[in-house]
Amino acid sequence: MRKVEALFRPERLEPVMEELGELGYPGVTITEVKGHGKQKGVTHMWRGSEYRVEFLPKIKLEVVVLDEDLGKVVNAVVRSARTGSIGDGKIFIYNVDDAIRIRTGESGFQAI
Amino acid sequence: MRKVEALFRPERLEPVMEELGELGYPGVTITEVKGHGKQKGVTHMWRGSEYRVEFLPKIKLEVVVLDEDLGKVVNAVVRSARTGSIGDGKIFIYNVDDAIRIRTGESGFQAI
Amino acid sequence: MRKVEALFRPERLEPVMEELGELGYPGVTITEVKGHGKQKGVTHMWRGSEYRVEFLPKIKLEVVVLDEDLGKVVNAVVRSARTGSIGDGKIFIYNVDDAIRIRTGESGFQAI
Amino acid sequence: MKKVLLVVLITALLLALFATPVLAQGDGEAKTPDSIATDLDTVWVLLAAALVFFMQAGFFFLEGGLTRAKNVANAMLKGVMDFCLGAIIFWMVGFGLMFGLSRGGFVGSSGFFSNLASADWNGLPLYVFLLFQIAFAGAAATILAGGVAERFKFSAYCIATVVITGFIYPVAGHWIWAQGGWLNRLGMLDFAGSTVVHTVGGVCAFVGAWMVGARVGKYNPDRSANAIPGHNIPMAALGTFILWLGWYGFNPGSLLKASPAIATIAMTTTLSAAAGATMAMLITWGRYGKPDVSMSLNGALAGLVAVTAGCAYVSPVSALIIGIVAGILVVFSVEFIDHKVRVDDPVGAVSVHMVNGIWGTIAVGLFAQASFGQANGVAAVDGLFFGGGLAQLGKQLLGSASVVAWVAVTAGLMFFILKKTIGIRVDEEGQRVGLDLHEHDIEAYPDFQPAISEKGVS
Amino acid sequence: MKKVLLVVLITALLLALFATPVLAQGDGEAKTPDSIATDLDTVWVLLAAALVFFMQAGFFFLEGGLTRAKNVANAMLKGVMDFCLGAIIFWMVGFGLMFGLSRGGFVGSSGFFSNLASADWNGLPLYVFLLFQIAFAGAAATILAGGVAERFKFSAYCIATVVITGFIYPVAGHWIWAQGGWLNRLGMLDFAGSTVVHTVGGVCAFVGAWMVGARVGKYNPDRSANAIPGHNIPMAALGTFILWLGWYGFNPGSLLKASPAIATIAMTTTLSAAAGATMAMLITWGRYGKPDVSMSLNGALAGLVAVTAGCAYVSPVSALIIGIVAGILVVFSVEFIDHKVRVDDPVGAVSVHMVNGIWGTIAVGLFAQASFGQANGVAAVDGLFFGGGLAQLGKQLLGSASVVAWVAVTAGLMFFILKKTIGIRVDEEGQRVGLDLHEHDIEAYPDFQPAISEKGVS
Amino acid sequence: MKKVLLVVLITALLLALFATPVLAQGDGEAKTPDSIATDLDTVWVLLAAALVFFMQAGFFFLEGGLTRAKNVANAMLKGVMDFCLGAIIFWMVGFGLMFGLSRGGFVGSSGFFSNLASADWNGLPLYVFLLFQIAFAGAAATILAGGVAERFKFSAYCIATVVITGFIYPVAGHWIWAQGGWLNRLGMLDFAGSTVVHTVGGVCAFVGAWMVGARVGKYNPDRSANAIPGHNIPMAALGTFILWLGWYGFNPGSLLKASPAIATIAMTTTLSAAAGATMAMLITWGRYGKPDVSMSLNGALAGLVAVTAGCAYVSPVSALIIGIVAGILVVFSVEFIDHKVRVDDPVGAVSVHMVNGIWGTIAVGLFAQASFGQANGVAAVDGLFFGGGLAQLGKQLLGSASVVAWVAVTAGLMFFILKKTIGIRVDEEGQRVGLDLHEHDIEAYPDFQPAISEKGVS
Ligand SMILES: Nc1ncnc2c1ncn2[C@@H]1O[C@H](COP(=O)(O)OP(=O)(O)O)[C@@H](O)[C@H]1O
Ligand SMILES: Nc1ncnc2c1ncn2[C@@H]1O[C@H](COP(=O)(O)OP(=O)(O)O)[C@@H](O)[C@H]1O
Ligand SMILES: Nc1ncnc2c1ncn2[C@@H]1O[C@H](COP(=O)(O)OP(=O)(O)O)[C@@H](O)[C@H]1O
Repeated sequence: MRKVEALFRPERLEPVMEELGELGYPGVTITEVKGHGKQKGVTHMWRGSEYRVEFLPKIKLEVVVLDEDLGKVVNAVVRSARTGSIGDGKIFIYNVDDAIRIRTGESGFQAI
Repeated sequence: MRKVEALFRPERLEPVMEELGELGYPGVTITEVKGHGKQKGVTHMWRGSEYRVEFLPKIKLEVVVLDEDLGKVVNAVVRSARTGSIGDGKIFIYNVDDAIRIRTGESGFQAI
Repeated sequence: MRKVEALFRPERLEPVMEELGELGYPGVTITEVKGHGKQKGVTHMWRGSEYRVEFLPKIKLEVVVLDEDLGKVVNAVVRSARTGSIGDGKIFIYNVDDAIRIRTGESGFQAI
Repeated sequence: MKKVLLVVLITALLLALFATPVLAQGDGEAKTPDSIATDLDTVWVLLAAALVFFMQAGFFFLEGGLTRAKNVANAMLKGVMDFCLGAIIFWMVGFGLMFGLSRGGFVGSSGFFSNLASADWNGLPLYVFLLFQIAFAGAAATILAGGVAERFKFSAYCIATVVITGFIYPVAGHWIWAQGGWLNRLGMLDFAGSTVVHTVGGVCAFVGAWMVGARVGKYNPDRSANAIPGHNIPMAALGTFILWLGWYGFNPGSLLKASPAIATIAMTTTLSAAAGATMAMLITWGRYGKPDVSMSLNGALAGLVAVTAGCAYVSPVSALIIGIVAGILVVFSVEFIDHKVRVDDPVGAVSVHMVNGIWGTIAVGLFAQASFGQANGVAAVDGLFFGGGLAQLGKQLLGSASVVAWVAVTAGLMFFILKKTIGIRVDEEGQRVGLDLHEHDIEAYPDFQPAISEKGVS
Repeated sequence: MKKVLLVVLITALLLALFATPVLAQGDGEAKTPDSIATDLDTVWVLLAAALVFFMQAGFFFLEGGLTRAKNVANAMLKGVMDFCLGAIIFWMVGFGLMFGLSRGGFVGSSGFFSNLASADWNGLPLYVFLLFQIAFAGAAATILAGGVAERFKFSAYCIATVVITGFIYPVAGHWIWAQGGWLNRLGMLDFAGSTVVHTVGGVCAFVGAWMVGARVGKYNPDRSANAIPGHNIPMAALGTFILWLGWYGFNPGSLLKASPAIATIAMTTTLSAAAGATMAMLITWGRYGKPDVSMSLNGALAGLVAVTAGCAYVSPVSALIIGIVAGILVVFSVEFIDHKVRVDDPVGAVSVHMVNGIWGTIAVGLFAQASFGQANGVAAVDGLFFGGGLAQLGKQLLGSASVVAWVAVTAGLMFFILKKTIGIRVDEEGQRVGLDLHEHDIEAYPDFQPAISEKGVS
Repeated sequence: MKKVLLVVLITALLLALFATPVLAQGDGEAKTPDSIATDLDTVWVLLAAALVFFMQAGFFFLEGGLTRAKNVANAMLKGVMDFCLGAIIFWMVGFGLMFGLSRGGFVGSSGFFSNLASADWNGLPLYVFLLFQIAFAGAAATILAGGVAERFKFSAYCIATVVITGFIYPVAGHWIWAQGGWLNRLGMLDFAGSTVVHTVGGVCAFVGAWMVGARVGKYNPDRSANAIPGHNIPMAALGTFILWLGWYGFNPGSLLKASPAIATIAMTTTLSAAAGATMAMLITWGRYGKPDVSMSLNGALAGLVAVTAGCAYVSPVSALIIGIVAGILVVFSVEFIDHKVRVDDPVGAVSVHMVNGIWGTIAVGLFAQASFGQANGVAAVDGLFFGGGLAQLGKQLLGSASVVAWVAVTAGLMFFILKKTIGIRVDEEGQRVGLDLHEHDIEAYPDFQPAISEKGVS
């Protein structure tokens, strides 16, 4: 099992969820995070003084998948989250040792 | 060392913490996340129009444990987070390469 | 590739970011989390009744780095996040199987 | 659509051709001092009524601010609807029971469903008096809201509101404020309603809070109390100031006419409120180590409630003392009710309105001064501390006790019947998700991320 | 700096030595009943104007609360600036067009840029009347804000405000409220402005909302509507109560003098509002399963708007019925406009102000009673239900239809020109990030973490 | 418990039997024009005082909205307590110092602790005048709160409030507003307090902000300023409108009687405020690229402050110009103080109240017109632009400079002593966690998740 952890623009959440839904991977967890990367934050004005917001809001989407589905899921996310401009974000892949479904206690691939 | 990452209903946080406390594992980190899985979101009404909230609030609890304690901790969470209905959530287990305690610089199992 | 996941005091975010910036690792993701550890929460008063807040706010900072940079980054975080009192937090290191840059589709070390 | 419009237009044009326009008539009658005095009283009482009306918003903001985010929309709707239902019911029946022809000093019996083009109540236009009284009835009813906050069924709340404004409150009011009311005839004094409004509302809140039970999570198995902090302090502060503002209608407006006396009344009102807040702040500073914000707000309100009965009978210095006592009382009362009585009163409604309503009523028997009453054109009575002996104090105690008893019994019965029929308590699961979603299917703040609380998401 | 101060001080001292101080003159003239009556009317109308002024805050809080957090600072500034621009423009030209010497009953032609030390308008000091009218013009203009919320360009909004308060509103107002206005002479009755203020504002909102198009995400390709919940229910509730409070200036203040009639007017106003909220609550309870908070708020406002035309002509019972109908109308109208007409009106401005403005105007033709009008010193007319036949109803329909037509055409033209020139719509990206950042480079709530919404961060 | 009740009941019953009820006496005296005029003046000034009282809520909402969430409960309590403490102290000593028998034109010496059943101040009931003045003293004191927001110790703030309302403000007020005050006798004109209230409060804020030092994080080592955005724009907008509403009591109420003049005064007030907001919006639009919300709010207040001195002496057109200048001044002043003077004034209190208080005072010397003053029954003086030469301007400059000097010295001394004794600054750690937790052990918004800010959690 692998965890796909995707960081992308909040406004791409809807298309990403649609693509994942089509793949039959509706089991996802999302977190509101802030990111900083090549994209450098923005400058606002408050009463005549400038201030920088270095961190921009991103969505972190985590979905644990079976190894064989990894490619499909990654491609789906890349496709649907991309806008082409700096700040589109990253996907990181981790190994998952085990998974347990709390409701039933099932573990391993059955839990996903 | 392993990381136990549990996703469960917010209202189960209290019992989960109690169980973990009894195991002597009070070092935990929690994050407010939103999830979507078999449990499908709810429909609300706003001024005569329906709208769906697809993502439901969940708690993500992370606790890094020594390998030998893994079973106990997982069992404790499963026991205390379960309600038996859809949406109870999942536990994922990851391998942790290393841990460092910032305060002291200690690393490895001493840092946990 | 490794993921450095650091949990530390919110007020240390600025120094941590400065140190990381100097190392040339501006690609980071931060999340507001709550933690509980040796540091035990605080007691407040509301209209004559005490109540405990068990979870204290922490920052989770995640940065995926190349293996060779791991030491530098960890040291930088330890240095800049430390205050010396209980509650300074932990750093956990995970292995990352792969990374993909959404904007370009590049993967592996090029994506970082 | 088009055709209809055409027909309408043509008809209208035809009509217009033959119509004799009825223009507004200038009121040709010459102004006399008396007619102007009536006009002035009307303006004054109308504006006072508007200020008292606005207190509703103060009440629901105070309640909302001192309770949790998940119940705030419910607090809003309760505050809106108790006024709306109360206004209609009080106009229909409450007013008649309260100010109608007295039956044995116990209840009024005329003046229901007023629908006259022009009527008069003791020289004041009837409708401005009625409106002022509607706003008072709304205030008495809405005090309940805070006491039973975060767990009372909305349907039962609506019914309770109707019963309070339509029956419980008007009867108590009749006793004290109607010409022939038995306490009125006895000489009990409650100028602007420490008893009539605040004790009535406060006892309702106490009985209601007790019968509905504490909020889930308020008391531990070992009977110790948990604090459940309010979610929005600025909201509570604004609510308090709206209430205070409204009191400038509530107290001086109760004179029901324009006169220099309203100045004195407003002065005593202000000093008592200021003293109440100051004392509450100082005492919490001493007891808890830091000056407590929500208690200081309660302190101001305690001072206002306490001076309400006596504002026209006491001197500024006495008002200050009444407020000081009120500020002390409210802090200890909140703690006492929370920890000893173990009735869960999220916003301190009982301590502010019942305890200080009673205190204020008693205070008249202690601090009244004939010179002040006389100068203000109201009853000239000396209290215990000004050589009047125990006479007035006795009447005040009797009046307060009678009203407490009346409300405790009738409200108790009402809540009991409601409990046995439609139920009054939102179940544990409903309280957990919050009354906003459970009772109204609404999220009050959908764009903000809730904080993780100890018990899960708050 | 020091030197300047020194020079100033010395000069001043010298001046002071030789100066003949001009002290405030006591107004030695004896008070007469007439002069006092004028003083009283001035106080009353001034305070009424202040209450109506404060309705601006009610409007922008209602709009802000019922829309999303990312647009709330924009809602605030719209509400502030439409009053500020409106006040200046209305003083400059609007007032003259509305109340100046009538040109053919269609438009006024004098009284621009009033700058007199002392002037008089029908026995009332000119400036208090002008101020009252400024506040009304502001209300008419700001109704637009809610209808076009969350997508209208701020620059275009400012211009629209100027055109409405400087031209569209005053002309319609002239027809009905000016001595020589053609609808006034015809005998059409609109006591406090169901047509003049609310229909005008509501039609502007309707045309504006239609021409600017729906918010991004409001309608799906299959033409079904998405709900876009408001971000702050307490804010909307407070806004509603501020509006209601303001109505106690709006309606009784429109008599423009102190008299017992203001009591009756305030009474009908209250009952209609209470009935409107109650009905909206009951109907949503029936239709949606739970009593709906924001609709109940709208219900109160619907009742207020509907009784505005008739408040001085109808009985309390009739007012209750008018409010009941208003409460029903508003719920179905919101649904109808949302789902059938498919004009995106985030706060229900069209349903509250246009639909109920029309209903209220018609209601005069149905419920007016000569006895009430006479007692209140205004027009003594009987409506259809009180034996007056269709005459008045026809006039009301004509008046309402004419104003709807006038505003639809002029506002339509205005929005069309704006659209073709500077543009009226914030583009998709601007709406996504929110008007606060896009139009004003500000975050309204930077210290709170936004919730993740379905569409990403809200 | 039961027994006590029984005894009480029996005693009361016995008492009741023998009691001679003292009923309220009807005021049998016939109404005369003079008595009605007094009644009317009382009503008017009382309602004006209530509006000015409510400005407190405007102040604390404005401050709270323009600062960070972690300090908002502190802002609330400061605003509540400065009124409460101020009311008590001003009643005790401030009023006597301000309006008592003048000692050499410098300070009053009678009228302390007023406790009379009925008293009179120049034909007005004493207590309504006193109440109006209490509300003014509260306003003067609370201006400080905004300037020193987010870092001032609460204990020191309470003491400062007492000193300002009990000494600094009344003395300055005596000079200008007391019969025998030296500036009053000289003919300096400050109708409603641009100097007395706003300059005094503004200078206190300036000196306080300077002496307490900037907030942690406000200035960088290179002396450049960081922006620290406010946390709640709707809160600030409502605060501004509450203030504006209050100004309809503040300015016209300062006439202290009902007369057509209050209409003119309200008119000039409105136009200046509208012009101030409009200009601030336009200038920020030009300078920063987008119309700035919080500056536009400040602009309205700047216009209000500036017209306060002259509202009864100037024409509407002049008021518009005064407001335009105020709107310009406030923007540049905020920038100047932030970037050049480097005094950290989180809400612009100095720019709004001190700078525009001075500007408004000077403006009287420029724009006063004898015709307006006369029509309003106040001083008939022509300013520089209306042929009056430099005489009045000199007096205005002298008056403004004297008060600035007085307050700078006394407030400076006060802050200095406080600093050396109990301390005035919350330390770095306290500021980091926020004054709510540090000073009051309270979280203002515990149910909302704070946003992560650059500097960690805000
Ligand atoms: N090395 C990294 N570790 C963790 N998160 C990262 C890393 N690099 C980028 N991110 C996340 O991805 C987001 C987008 O990255 P950025 O460099 O701005 O744009 P792009 O991915 O288009 O090059 C960042 O805001 C941050 O949240
Ligand atoms: N494959 C997955 N990857 C990541 N998170 C998941 C996955 N499946 C489920 N979750 C998380 O677990 C929560 C509960 O899952 P759900 O399928 O609704 O119920 P259950 O666990 O009872 O079958 C989801 O809301 C989501 O947060
Ligand atoms: N075993 C663990 N697993 C996950 N998070 C942990 C663990 N131990 C500590 N943490 C996180 O680190 C934070 C600080 O830890 P704590 O024990 O309080 O202090 P210290 O690190 O100084 O010993 C906690 O609040 C929690 O967020």
